[in-house]
Amino acid sequence: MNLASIARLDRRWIFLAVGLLVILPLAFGFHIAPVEPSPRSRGFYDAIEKLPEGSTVLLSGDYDPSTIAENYPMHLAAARHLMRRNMKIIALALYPAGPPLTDQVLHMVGEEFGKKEGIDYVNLGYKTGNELVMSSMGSSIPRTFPVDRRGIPVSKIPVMKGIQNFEQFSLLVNVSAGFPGTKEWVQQVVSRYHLPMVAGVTAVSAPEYYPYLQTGQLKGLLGGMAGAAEYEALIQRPALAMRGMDAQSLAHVFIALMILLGNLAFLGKQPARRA
Amino acid sequence: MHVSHDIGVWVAALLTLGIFSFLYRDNPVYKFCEHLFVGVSAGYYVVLTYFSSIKPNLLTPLFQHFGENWNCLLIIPFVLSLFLFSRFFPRGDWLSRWSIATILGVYPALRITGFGQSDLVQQVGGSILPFWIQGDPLASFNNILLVLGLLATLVFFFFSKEHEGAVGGVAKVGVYFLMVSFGASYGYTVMARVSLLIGRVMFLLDNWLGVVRF
Amino acid sequence: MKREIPILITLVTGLFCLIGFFVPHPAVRFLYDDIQQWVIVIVGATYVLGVANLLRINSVQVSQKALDWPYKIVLMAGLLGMMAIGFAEGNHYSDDASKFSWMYIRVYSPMSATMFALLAFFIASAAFRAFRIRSFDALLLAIAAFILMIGRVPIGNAIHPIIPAAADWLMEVPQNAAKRGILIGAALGVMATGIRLILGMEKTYGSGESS
Amino acid sequence: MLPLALFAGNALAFPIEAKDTPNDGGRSVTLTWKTPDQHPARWILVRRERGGAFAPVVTLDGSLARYVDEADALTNGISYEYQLVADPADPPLNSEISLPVIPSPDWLDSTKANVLVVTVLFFIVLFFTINQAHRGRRWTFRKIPGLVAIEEAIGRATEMGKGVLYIPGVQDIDDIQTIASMILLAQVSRLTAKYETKLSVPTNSPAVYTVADEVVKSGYQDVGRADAHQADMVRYLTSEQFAYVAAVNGIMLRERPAANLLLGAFFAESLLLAETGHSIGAIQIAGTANVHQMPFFVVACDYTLIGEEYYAASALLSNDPLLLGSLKSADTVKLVLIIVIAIGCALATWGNPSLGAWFSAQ
Repeated sequence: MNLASIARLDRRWIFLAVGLLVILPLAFGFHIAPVEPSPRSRGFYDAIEKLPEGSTVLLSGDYDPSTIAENYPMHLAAARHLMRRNMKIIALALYPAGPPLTDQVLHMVGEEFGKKEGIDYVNLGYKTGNELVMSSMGSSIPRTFPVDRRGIPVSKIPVMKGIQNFEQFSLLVNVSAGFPGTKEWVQQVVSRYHLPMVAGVTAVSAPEYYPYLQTGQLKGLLGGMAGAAEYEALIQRPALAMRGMDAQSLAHVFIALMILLGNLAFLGKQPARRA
Repeated sequence: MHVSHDIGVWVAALLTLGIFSFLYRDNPVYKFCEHLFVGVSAGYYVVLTYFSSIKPNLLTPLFQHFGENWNCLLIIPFVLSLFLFSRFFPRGDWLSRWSIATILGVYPALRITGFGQSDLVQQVGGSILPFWIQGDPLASFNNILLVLGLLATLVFFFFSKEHEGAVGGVAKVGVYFLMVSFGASYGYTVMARVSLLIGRVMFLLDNWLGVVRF
Repeated sequence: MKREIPILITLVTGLFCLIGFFVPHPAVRFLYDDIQQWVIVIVGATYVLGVANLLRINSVQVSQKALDWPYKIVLMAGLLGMMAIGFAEGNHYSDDASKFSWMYIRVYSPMSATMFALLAFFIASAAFRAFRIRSFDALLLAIAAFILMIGRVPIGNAIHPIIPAAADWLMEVPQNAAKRGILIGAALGVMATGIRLILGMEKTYGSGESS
Repeated sequence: MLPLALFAGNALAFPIEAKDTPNDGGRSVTLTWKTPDQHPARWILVRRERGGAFAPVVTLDGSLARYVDEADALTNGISYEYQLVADPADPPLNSEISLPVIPSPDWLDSTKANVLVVTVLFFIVLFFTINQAHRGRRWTFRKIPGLVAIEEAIGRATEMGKGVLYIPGVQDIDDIQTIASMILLAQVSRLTAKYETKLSVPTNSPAVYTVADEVVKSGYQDVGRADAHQADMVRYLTSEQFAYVAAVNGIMLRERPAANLLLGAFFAESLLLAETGHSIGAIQIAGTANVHQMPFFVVACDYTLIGEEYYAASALLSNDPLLLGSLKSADTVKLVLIIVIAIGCALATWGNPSLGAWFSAQ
């Protein structure tokens, strides 16, 4: 088999190889290397660690099931970190399919730490309007979210007592899959209302936010499942993301090899094309 | 191995496999799943939008809070929302432009100030850096590279001057910086897609087949 | 009249929201806050409109027996079924044990998550079949991609700690510089388009028929 | 309620500063104090109108050093005084009574001054250049290689006797990128009409279909070739993302166009389309402003219009004064920014960071 014939390979063989490279390490769980936290994950961790216990934090889970593998682990880890430090959590989601995931995270972690819905945390749910919701919260949160996800008026929810606008929050923790998300929170809230912010984002969008890190508009950034794994390592609570890292490593190496092989095959094919 | 006995898990697993069948080729099972997905998600959005925005932010305050807190101005969005549906009537569709016009006023305004502050003014501020930091040559070098890279990229996106001579050279450097940034985006995109696959495989192995517990 | 009123509405709401950013005084903020509240609701109504439109288009396709029409019935059944379940459950639609939640977890969620998982396969195949290093530009792109792919996962650190360090440097300095250039350029574009829209200078294609 | 005796002063009192919250809409007072080393578990914040009686406002954590009192109870223009009372009251560690403060609203948020200046300057330049363009002024702009390549690609398709496939992205017609794509499509259709090359435009939205069909028809009319226009050049396929991709890939494999033009807003489908196009050996020219998708186009296409280049290309082809003026104004501002950054860096290197600080202020 020469290089030129590799170039004509049915791509379904490649699909099969990718499938196996992901399934096998997950099924048999071997261990390639430990997870080393990056400075950006540390920034995320420190921003929460630095807050006085009992502060109120805004947790926005702006993602839906399509990026659950990347965003859910960081959402879960952030909720664990916040509840472990007894923070009050005001949660919302600006992706329509996001609120059930926020429910799942808060209920599960709330049970672990004995926190009660309404007293220690609340899920305000979803609101139409994308970045307009953020801007409108700057004017009045009770007007923008008159009721929580269960339909209870916020005036009757203990944890919402005294919450008027962004002034009452110590930190914004954003878990984001794209639009509306990290970019919009930075644009509409961070600089405008001077609220410190950290973000856990999908890997696709992570490079876009580096300019915000350097200016300090973001205090920390988790990029994709690898970022979530680093954060899990920092809070010393290994979960889904860390268990995915072996498969992730192998698939990356495979794709890098594919690029090399593809170009070699292309070189092999060149003369034939000219002839 | 403990295969799930939950019918819900089976439904979810079969739909997952149905979508994956697209890898073999476009086929009726995939088409069925894709259309079901579009339908269910549209239905979901309607229910969610009603209960989380239309009811609490419009209908409840407008119709149930008559009396002291009643905000009569809410009639305006109520009417404008109804106007939207005028486009289903051939002669009334000009009314829906009123509603669209409100949206077309608010969002550009939010974006002008949002982009202006965060992506323009703040970014310029973050790029004004000293080229020499006492005792830290690496940080100094990084500052110089960051600023030069930014300026070269801006020169590449400068359209009033032909890319010749010195300007052309600087623009070429700008292209190199752009290529490195695209390479970084490529790497991160690979990472993202692989993660999503890992998530699905975890579901199939754990919740459905029970081969391993994650 | 039919043309002028929408332009006037856009101008007034746009200017109020623009000025409201700089002026905190209640004289401006009073209406600024209200306009934002109104538009949140109107945007919600546009979602409902979009779905009504989806239903209309698909029912037309079914009645005309257009290509793939049986699948359009599946689509409409999913849409109407989900709505029926949600509205029948009323305020309890969001309970963990509701039927609406079941549909979300067992039907919507797995398909949504799998759609983009498909791309892991396609990206591997595209890497092999369509990633051509035929210029210096493409070579730079490839090198950066390699360093990132290996340096961002634990295996990079296992090979040598310099790989993740190189990946960090690449992200923080050269890639940051280029992304900021793109960011600044895009901001100017958005601002120019924004003010043209508010002042009614922008001619938009098919603002009527785009539904 | 607390007994009033509690609010009396004591010897160990520490100062508390009360100020009208700056840059706000009024009815708000910002309180700051230096937390004593041995602070009580909680503070009770009390407030009185000048000359009135103190009443508790809120209970605060003892470690705090700042609180913003924002309440409906406050009235602009009225003078208030504050005090922190320790809870529990032993040891007695209350603050002094603050100096009187009058909350009031502001007409300009001074923290936004830099944004205001930059935005206003940009808009002045913008309206000046648009005005000039309307008066018929035309500037010279640089060549855009991707644009030149489009004509070459269509030429080559003609030589080979094959067609041109034009994919206008996957966003609806209200997206700016799709609008720009329609401008480019007008030019492409004029060229295919002139060269008598087969053009195929699959769309994924009925609205884009309507506009694209109109654009192609008038393109053929513009060069006097209305006779060569065919009704099925523009087609609406489906709105479902991957179904659209599968259908377009099918068209590529069947029709084997010599040139693939992917111009518009693309998302995850970019790599699928570019891969198939590459595999059939078509010349591929892509243009998009979606940053995430550019890498896939750069590696698989012969030319890529990157971000602003894409918009600039459509502005140049449109000959619309509005677009040309905007392009020129963005260029002018970029030039100013380049100079500002250069001067700012020089100043910062000499130990004067004030210019950077002004831009960074928030």
